[in-house]
Amino acid sequence: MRAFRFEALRLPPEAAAMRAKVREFLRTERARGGYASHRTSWSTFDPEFSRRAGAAGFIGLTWSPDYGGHGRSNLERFVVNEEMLAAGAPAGAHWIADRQSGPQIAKHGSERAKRLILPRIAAGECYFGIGMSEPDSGSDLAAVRTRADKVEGGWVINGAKIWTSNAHRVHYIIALVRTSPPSADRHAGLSQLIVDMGSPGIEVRPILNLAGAHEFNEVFFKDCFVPDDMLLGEPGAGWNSVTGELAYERSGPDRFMSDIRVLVELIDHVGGEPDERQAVEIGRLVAHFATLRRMSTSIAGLLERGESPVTEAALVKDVGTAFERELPEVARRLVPVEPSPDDQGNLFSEAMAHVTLQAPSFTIRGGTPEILRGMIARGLGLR
Amino acid sequence: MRAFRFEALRLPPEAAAMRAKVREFLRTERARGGYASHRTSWSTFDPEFSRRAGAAGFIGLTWSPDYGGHGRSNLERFVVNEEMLAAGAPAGAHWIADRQSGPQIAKHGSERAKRLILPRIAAGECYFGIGMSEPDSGSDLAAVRTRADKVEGGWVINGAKIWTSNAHRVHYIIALVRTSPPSADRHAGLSQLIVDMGSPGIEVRPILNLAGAHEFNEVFFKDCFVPDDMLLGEPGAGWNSVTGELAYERSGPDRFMSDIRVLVELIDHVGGEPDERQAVEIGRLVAHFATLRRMSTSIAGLLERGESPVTEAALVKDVGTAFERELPEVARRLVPVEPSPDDQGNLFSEAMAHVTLQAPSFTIRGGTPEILRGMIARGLGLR
Amino acid sequence: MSMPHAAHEMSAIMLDQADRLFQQFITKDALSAADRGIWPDALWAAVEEAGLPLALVPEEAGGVGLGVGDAALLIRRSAYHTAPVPLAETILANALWAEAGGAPVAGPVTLAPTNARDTLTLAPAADGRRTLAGAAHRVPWGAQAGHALVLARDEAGAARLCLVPGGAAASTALRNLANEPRDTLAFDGVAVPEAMIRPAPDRLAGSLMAQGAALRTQQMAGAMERCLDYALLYANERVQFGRPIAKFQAIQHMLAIAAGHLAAATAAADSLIEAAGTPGFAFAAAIAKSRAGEAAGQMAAICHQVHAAMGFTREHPLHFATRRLWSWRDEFGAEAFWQAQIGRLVCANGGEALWTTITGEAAE
Amino acid sequence: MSMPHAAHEMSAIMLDQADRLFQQFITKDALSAADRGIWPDALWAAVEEAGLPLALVPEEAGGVGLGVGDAALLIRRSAYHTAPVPLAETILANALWAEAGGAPVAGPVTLAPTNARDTLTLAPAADGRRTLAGAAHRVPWGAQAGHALVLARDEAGAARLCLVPGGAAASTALRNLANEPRDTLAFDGVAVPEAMIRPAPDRLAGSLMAQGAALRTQQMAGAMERCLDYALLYANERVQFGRPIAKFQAIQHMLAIAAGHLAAATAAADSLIEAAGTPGFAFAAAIAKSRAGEAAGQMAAICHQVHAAMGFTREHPLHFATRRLWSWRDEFGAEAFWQAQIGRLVCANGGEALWTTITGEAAE
Repeated sequence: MRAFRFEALRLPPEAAAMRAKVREFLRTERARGGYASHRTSWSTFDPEFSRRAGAAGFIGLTWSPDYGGHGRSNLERFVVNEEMLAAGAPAGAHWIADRQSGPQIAKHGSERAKRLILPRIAAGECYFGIGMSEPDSGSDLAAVRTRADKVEGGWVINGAKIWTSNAHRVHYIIALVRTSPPSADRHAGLSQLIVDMGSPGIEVRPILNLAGAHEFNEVFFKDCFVPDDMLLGEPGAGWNSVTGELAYERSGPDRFMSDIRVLVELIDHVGGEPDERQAVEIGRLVAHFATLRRMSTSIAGLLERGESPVTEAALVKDVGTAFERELPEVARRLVPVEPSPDDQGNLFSEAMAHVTLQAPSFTIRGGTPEILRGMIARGLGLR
Repeated sequence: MRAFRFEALRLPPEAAAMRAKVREFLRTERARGGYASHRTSWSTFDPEFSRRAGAAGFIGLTWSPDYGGHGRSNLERFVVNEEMLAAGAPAGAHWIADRQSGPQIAKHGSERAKRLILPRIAAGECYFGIGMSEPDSGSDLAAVRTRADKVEGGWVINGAKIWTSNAHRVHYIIALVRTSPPSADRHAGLSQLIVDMGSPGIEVRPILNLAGAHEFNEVFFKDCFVPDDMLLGEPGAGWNSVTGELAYERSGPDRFMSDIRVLVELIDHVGGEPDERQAVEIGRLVAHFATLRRMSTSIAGLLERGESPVTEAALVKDVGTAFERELPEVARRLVPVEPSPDDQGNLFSEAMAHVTLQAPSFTIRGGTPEILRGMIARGLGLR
Repeated sequence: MSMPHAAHEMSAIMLDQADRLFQQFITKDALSAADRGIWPDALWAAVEEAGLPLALVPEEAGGVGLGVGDAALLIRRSAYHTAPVPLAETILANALWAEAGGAPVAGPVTLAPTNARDTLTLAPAADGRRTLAGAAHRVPWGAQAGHALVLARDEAGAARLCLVPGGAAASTALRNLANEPRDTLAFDGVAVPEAMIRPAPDRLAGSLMAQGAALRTQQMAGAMERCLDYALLYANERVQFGRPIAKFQAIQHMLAIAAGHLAAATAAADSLIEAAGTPGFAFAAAIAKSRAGEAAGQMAAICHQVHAAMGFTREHPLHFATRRLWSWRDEFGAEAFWQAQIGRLVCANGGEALWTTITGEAAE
Repeated sequence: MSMPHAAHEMSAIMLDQADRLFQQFITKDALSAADRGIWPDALWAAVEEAGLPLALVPEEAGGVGLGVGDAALLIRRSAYHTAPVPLAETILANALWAEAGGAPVAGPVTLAPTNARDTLTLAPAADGRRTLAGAAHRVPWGAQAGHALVLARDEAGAARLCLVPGGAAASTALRNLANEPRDTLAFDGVAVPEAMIRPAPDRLAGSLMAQGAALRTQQMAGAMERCLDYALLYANERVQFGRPIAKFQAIQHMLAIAAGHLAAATAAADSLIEAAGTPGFAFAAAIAKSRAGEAAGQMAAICHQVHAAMGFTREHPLHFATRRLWSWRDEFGAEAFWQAQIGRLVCANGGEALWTTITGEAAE
């Protein structure tokens, strides 16, 4: 086996400058009461925050200025992301558009799509959802049944998507649809379409999550028309761009920093003189966190160089998810707490309540452990 | 699902009496320097110890006095076993014969086999090994290729067994052999034969374990004759008795007490005033241990009533193995130790050295976690 | 339990009836309403009609006189159905009050204090009544219960049980993760007539912690069984990559591990039945609560993983069970609280005494 | 590492040569002999011939002048091959001694002390020499090494490095779990000429612990890679139930988890390369040793489980790697030792400072 390499990434000076800039922005945001870190995260949907982040130039960093971007490196983008996560910023409105949809459009979109959409994403005004899963497919994306039929000037979609985050409040979703009938190659005949959520023929039904919050949706399409220039890439090539997209999103710091505020609140709750148990266990969590960040930065460097470390990215997600899952479980062993959503003023208790109810979702998004481990096993030559 | 039941077992008064008796025996053994608990366990082969245990009446407890047994209940036998384990007694010479081979012979053996063998086992003078695995079968026992052909007055064995503990120093092994050719029913045509290790046509080759100790062996059979009355049960019915045997051995306290001396030495090493970390983690281990013992005693009660709790027994083994594996890993986090086989006088270091090198075997014997979890899954209706 | 065959039969019938009652009244709508803070009148009326709150009150004191084992199984079943009422607390409160010589009361009864940090005191008598001082946090259904059974120290340091009517103490609303009410009750100045004050039974050793831990252990065992049932059902029904996910080895292994946790929690809960009333009860409760609490977290995690996105919805009832597990494992002392007590005890006794502690000889 | 392209090429050639050397001399027989305490003469001669012990000594001081990154990879490769010699210790000792202004010596050089409990002191000078006091435990190849580089405090409390010839201190033999010599050296009364005493480089901050931890981290990353290689090979070759066990989902998942541990350990080891020579080195070593140590234990457990009985034999070479992992994770401070230091530091700084500690800004 070729050993994994997580070479040091020395962030360039412009990344340090960007870090200072985003920190100043976030400091101002917190000072103005824009958000409370222990209660928010990158999945908190806050259009006001996103608009200010866009205005300050923190969205669409890597895209060409021709499309409203800022022509910056992936490493500067990485720094902005990790600072947002570390600060618990409520970046949920623009996160998917910035991380995933925008880059896909920049790479595979038509000129009109790029001109129409990218500048608005970068301004923090235009949000995206993901339309991959279906009621009968789940992890098995190749089982997609929603279909788009070719018509004059575009495509007509019929079918349904499920688990689409924020479908009720985003402007677009990118839907994975079948554009030719199933064949022996299960992965052939799939395409990605940018669907304007204001189009006729779309119905959105909420799915409340276990905490009672409305994040997910079912999306039903009935003869929903999408113009030709909203197709991403070539018809039938959707599988490759979807799997590429997943690889890309897997190694980001959002894969192990979702609940990092629990660690921050834990440290403050424990105070400056931890007992041996608290010191050892907090030290262990910090060692895990520091190492994950190291892995993630290395991969950012590889991506910047144009490499595509698929197995390493899946490893970051798998190891990162385990860390996210374990963090609140360790925390509750170090400090007695009966988490309550109503425990105003006890930041640790509130953070624990929030995270305990969110934790089941950590293993779902971006590929279940089963899928990820299967990918890793393939990378190891086991399948 | 029907919930598992681990009903309370109130041990009968005769079990308490037996407990007092075996404790007294073990106290005497230790006082005379018969063994050092932190270095020995139920897999330590010590014929002298076994002879004295036999003479004191602690082997073959449940068998009829007609065959040298003591006509006691399974619960008394259970108490003797757990006391031996708790004391770290070197019971490895007679353990398999007492736990597994003897009961099989008592149940399925011929009159001559019973008269010939059982009294000697009970006396602590006759030891057994298990001949199930083969080089190409491993966990897949149905893949057995060693074959026994019918001849006048008996059977002739050809083939090889592997991983037979103590084959070089036991008197008999019970070999699982193919007595009719493979058919559609993979489990048909297998039989169990009691093989006298003094017979011509047997070659034993040592397999050193990773600590360099000689415990395992390969056993080669070349035209090895076994008389008819050394067949266990009916020809071809071997599969059922083997799987029954495995179920029987799975719930015993030897499945979670192999390294319990580490916990004892850890407690002594920590001393009477543990810090918070030591108190919490030792408390956790004790809670696990106490619960496992509870599960195991309940099953002993069910077995005594003639029930056959196969899934529950597999659960005890699976949960028990996890405990055995975890124990030294937790211990080394509580007390700094660099385990060394030479660290005379530091009982904790010596115990840790012994157990760290033995630990990989905990998951092997009695069925790997894969096999066990498959059995449990079957019990849960998943396959 | 070693119980006569006939009693075992009777108990099976009684449990069966209770099961049907729970099934009938604990509908998804009822659970959702309770989640929004609405008291389930119909359920509680049926529970009271069936005499369940008096399960452990002796027949001669007007109760049902169930054995400890049957009451434990009843509580487990109520938790299996995620009954959104303080039935476990009421059964225990009525039993303790009856044991102290009091007459059982109707309606839900809660308990205070429920954690090791709160201490309540009872001022000396004046005018045939005494006043309480101190606050109790996280009192189950503190504001909604008809009564609270309060353990307080009197001026001599003796533990007393006081039966205080609902509403007597000022309450501040709080919920646990399952949205079960866990209110703060401020008892300062609450007057209690002498008739409502009784010496606490010695076996409490001045604390409700071990008794409360035992309740939560039984409840966790019940709710864990429900979680596993949901997961087995889902695994056999949900098809991915062309076959039920139950056929995937990874899912089978996860569920086998979950079954191990259920088995351990059940064994731990069962052990409390025989320990009831013995000097070893507090130690057994420490073992059981900490072992079951650890198992509860693992069970919830595995079952959510098996259910994937489906289990993360409000629609699927899994969360009624898992949110309770996440709450109950922390109540009446989380794992670390009890483990520290166990650890200190066994360390004080030394390594060689470990075994007799495990066999129960040391505690007797 | 950010290194010029050409240097990267050269390093690849050098590593490749070392790899071949290790492959040639570290045969199974050589490993078995070393396991029985026999010093591998031929291997060491070849190692010395190739200049490997002087890897980190600058060229102008007569060494090879490798970069820290190359030396780290070299040590990782030696551990991949489970080289039964103190090459890592010798590389470090020579580098430190050269840095302190000393001339490199031939032969294996060990280090003392190797744990936080041992303290060695240096008495005031007399007759142009000083005497050492104190004992060092678990000194790698303490009795067999040609020299020991000893860190001792002088009468003013300053840290000094002393190069002491082998045999000067009385030794007591002990082995770790891999049967590597870990001897006790009693330095009391050992005389050291002034010329063999030099001020310890400031960057040691008076301790060899962080440097030693860094060595063991590199070694663990190398040996973990070997373990995983063995397991992948075995899984693809071993047939059970009619197909290679690599095709079973449970095996695939175990090995994927193992790969995650290797990835984490490798990232931790790589992080030490850039931290070398910076003020953040000790903190980075604490992170890396504890993270890699945890991964090492998991890796050993998983690979043994995949190998089942076969991996439990002396015959299969897996144990040469796993016994080293079990030993190395405890040496120069086990996980808990370093974690406690990390934990105390981040708690003292408060929650909001955590992030700048992680990004490395706090330490610089």
